[in-house]
Amino acid sequence: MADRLRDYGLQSERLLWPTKGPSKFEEEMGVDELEQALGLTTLEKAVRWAQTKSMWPDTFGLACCAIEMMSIVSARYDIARFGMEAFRSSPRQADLLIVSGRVAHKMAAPLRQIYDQMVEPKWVIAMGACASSGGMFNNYTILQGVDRIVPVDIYVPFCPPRPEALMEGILRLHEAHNAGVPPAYERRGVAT
Amino acid sequence: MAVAPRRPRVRRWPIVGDPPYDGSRIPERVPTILDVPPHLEDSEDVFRINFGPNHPSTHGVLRLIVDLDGEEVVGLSAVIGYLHTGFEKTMETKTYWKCVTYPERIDYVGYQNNELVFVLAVEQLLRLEVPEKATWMRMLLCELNRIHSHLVYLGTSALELGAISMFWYCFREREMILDLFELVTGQRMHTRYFQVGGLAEDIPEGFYPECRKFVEWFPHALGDYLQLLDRNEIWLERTKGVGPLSAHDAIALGQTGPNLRASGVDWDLRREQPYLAYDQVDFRVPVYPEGDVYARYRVRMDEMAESNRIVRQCLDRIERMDGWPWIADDRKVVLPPREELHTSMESLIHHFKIVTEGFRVPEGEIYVAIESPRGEAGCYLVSDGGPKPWRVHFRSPSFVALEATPTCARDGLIADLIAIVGSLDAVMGDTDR
Amino acid sequence: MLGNWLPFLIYGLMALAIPASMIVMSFVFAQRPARRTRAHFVPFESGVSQGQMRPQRFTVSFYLTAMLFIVFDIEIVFLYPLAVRLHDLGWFGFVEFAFFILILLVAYLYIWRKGALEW
Amino acid sequence: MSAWEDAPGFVSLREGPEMPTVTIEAGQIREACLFARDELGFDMCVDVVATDYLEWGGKGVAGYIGTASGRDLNAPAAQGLQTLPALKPKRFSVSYHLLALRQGAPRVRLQAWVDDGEPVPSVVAVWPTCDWHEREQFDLMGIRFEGHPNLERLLMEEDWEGHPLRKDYPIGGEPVRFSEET
Repeated sequence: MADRLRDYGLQSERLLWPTKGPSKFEEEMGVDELEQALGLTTLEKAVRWAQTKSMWPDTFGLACCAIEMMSIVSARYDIARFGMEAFRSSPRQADLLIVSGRVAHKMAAPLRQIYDQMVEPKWVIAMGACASSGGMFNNYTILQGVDRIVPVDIYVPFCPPRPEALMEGILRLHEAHNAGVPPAYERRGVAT
Repeated sequence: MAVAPRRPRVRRWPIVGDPPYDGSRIPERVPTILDVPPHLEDSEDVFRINFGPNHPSTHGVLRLIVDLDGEEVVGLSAVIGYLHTGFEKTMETKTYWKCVTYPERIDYVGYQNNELVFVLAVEQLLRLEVPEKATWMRMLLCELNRIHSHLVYLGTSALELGAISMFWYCFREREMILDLFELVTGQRMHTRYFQVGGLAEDIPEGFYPECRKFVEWFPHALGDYLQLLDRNEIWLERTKGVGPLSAHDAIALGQTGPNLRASGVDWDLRREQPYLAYDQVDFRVPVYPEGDVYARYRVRMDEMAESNRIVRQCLDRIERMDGWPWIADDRKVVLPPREELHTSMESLIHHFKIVTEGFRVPEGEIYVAIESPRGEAGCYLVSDGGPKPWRVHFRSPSFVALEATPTCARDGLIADLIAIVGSLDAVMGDTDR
Repeated sequence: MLGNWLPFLIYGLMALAIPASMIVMSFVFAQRPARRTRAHFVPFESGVSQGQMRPQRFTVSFYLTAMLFIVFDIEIVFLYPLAVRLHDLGWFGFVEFAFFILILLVAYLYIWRKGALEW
Repeated sequence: MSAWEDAPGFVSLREGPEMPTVTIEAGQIREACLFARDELGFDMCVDVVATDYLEWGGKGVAGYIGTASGRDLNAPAAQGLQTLPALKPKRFSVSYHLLALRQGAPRVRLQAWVDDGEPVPSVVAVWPTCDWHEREQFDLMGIRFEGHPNLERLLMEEDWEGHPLRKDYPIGGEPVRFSEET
């Protein structure tokens, strides 16, 4: 697995790296046009496509963002359209950990244990300002950002994020995964 | 060691109807811990499980350590603090202007009521007159917030007992209410619309027809819920007679709000100690003497209907208040309007003082209590005359609701424990503060 | 030789192929890290599990209910052959099985009165 | 209300804007609570709050040109207070807010003043709801309630040192970069 992002010869991670120029074999006919023309795909892309179509989140509702996370399952925003309706409560069956709410130090150990118990490939979305950066609580009990204990893929701002904002975060995650960007624990070594 | 009142209280007015059991079911040694009975103490059949912080049906990060004998709960103790956010310490380092937005995050389901209790406390210390339009609009939004809170309760606790479709029904109405909040305040949750002295902005005209539409539609929605649940055999079997709490135990455990009214105590702060303009609005206070999960469900359903009536009456009054002031004009506390800054020097000075140093609250201590969706939400505010509160303490109804879990879950099944924790409607942010 | 058993064979192979492919694919495309963290072997106890769950004993009431279920469930299984051959057996079969049901009914009433069904 | 004069351990009575504040000697809080519950009918204890008055009024009164350190616009109240707040008898005040379920919802605040380390008798026997309230105040403020059946930390972890809500306990958290805090 090439470890540097630059060597991924894929176009669509422009969203993560807009200044990245075309890579080695893109000068001739683009890879995607070629594959599109012949109707081919690599096995890895097919697997990635399948994974993004059924990424089951773990019900990790902490605080106010949990109420908004619940409303993306409701009829109006309906995350089932993206294959994520089944909110699994056990980490063994979950692929995506949406940390929704402020993380106290007392809750950090269980959060880390649940993240370790999730099965690879796994992703983490830090939902809301408090999960991303401690939000408006800079005091003795709130962890200043979940990325201190778990590698985070997507940070969703706002307090609490609108359901549309969270869904855009999820769709960005799907796009990034389809584009070939590996999950966070492979890019950053926080996870053992 | 829980001492019942010396003189057996003759049943007077606040207690209505006969209690589900007499005597007290509060655990003797420690009121909030249900100990394993001695004959089971050393038997290996007792099965200790963690109803832990990450559990689908604990409404947040509550951890219950449950001792099971087969399926019967014989031992229970709660561990809280997994969402302790240090509100009181953080608010001591912020000026009053910045503090107003913190209380919303404490009880994040009934957020406007929490913000109201802090704002009322500051206004009473300042002896500030709030214009009538602001008072009525606060009451309207707090009642809408009460409906929103009861809808979230109904959706999640019915979901846990298997009535999954209730979740989608309730969140459909909840979205309507959040649209109203967004129309008035610009934000779905944590609206920060109440300011010390009145409202943050005036009420947009489009709000009245929208709110009228919701008020017309909501009774039909309530009818749907009742049709779905009230004659549903499974729901009745799972809730009737489960987790009883008598009036004396409820008072001894400091229960307030729907938990208290469901145990047969006719007590509602909106009627007993009217704040805002609740004395000029007529509404009924539902009381049920059974004190079980079904009674708490019934109290909250009736309260939603009553709140809807209150919203209707507030709407009629506010529609006639066009052009009235919506915030006090005491320049020492309230920011002067923008256009005034270009012309008058004093407004500029006041604006500068308030924005940099924050307005000062005269020295004193005060405890203000309101009827939040979960019960009596109180705010104890101590000020030393400076622009920052010296000590803020929020009396949280969910904190005492969780104290009643061991009493209600006594000799029930593990499945009843889920119904009981759902019916006590404790929000963990409010419990851990 | 196969005659009308061929569709059954095809159906059997299909029923075998689908789960087998799932199992094989889950190993082929798995992205397991080389070294698994300790947490993977620790049971999931809502996030606060200390270590290996010490084996806990279940009370006898679970076992009792399971036994009762088996008894009354197998009773229904015995009715299948009767249903298939009802015409040939005629009244004899009917009386025979009525007697069989009667015996189990007595057993059912007994455990009902003894309260074995209360939880 | 004059009925409070003969409460055990009565010190003083002050009429507040919304409820009277009765100061009770710390040692006799339990008897005073029993008296309040049985004689005066306050059958619900709504809240137990501890407040730390360390350096109360320490900012001094702002002279014409402000305090010695001058005006620091970014630190509100650097200029000091208009009037020196009233001095408090001791460092900690433990307030019991009581509510009587009667017409007019009469409320009262029983206040006990203690110094650091002085125990306060627990009232769990009088109102079982005070169990968690007192545990929380012990956990966050360090007030020892003697006679409490299960006095342990409630909100912080078991091995947490220090009591966060005390005035001499730092706010904690991380210093914000590029502000003078670092």
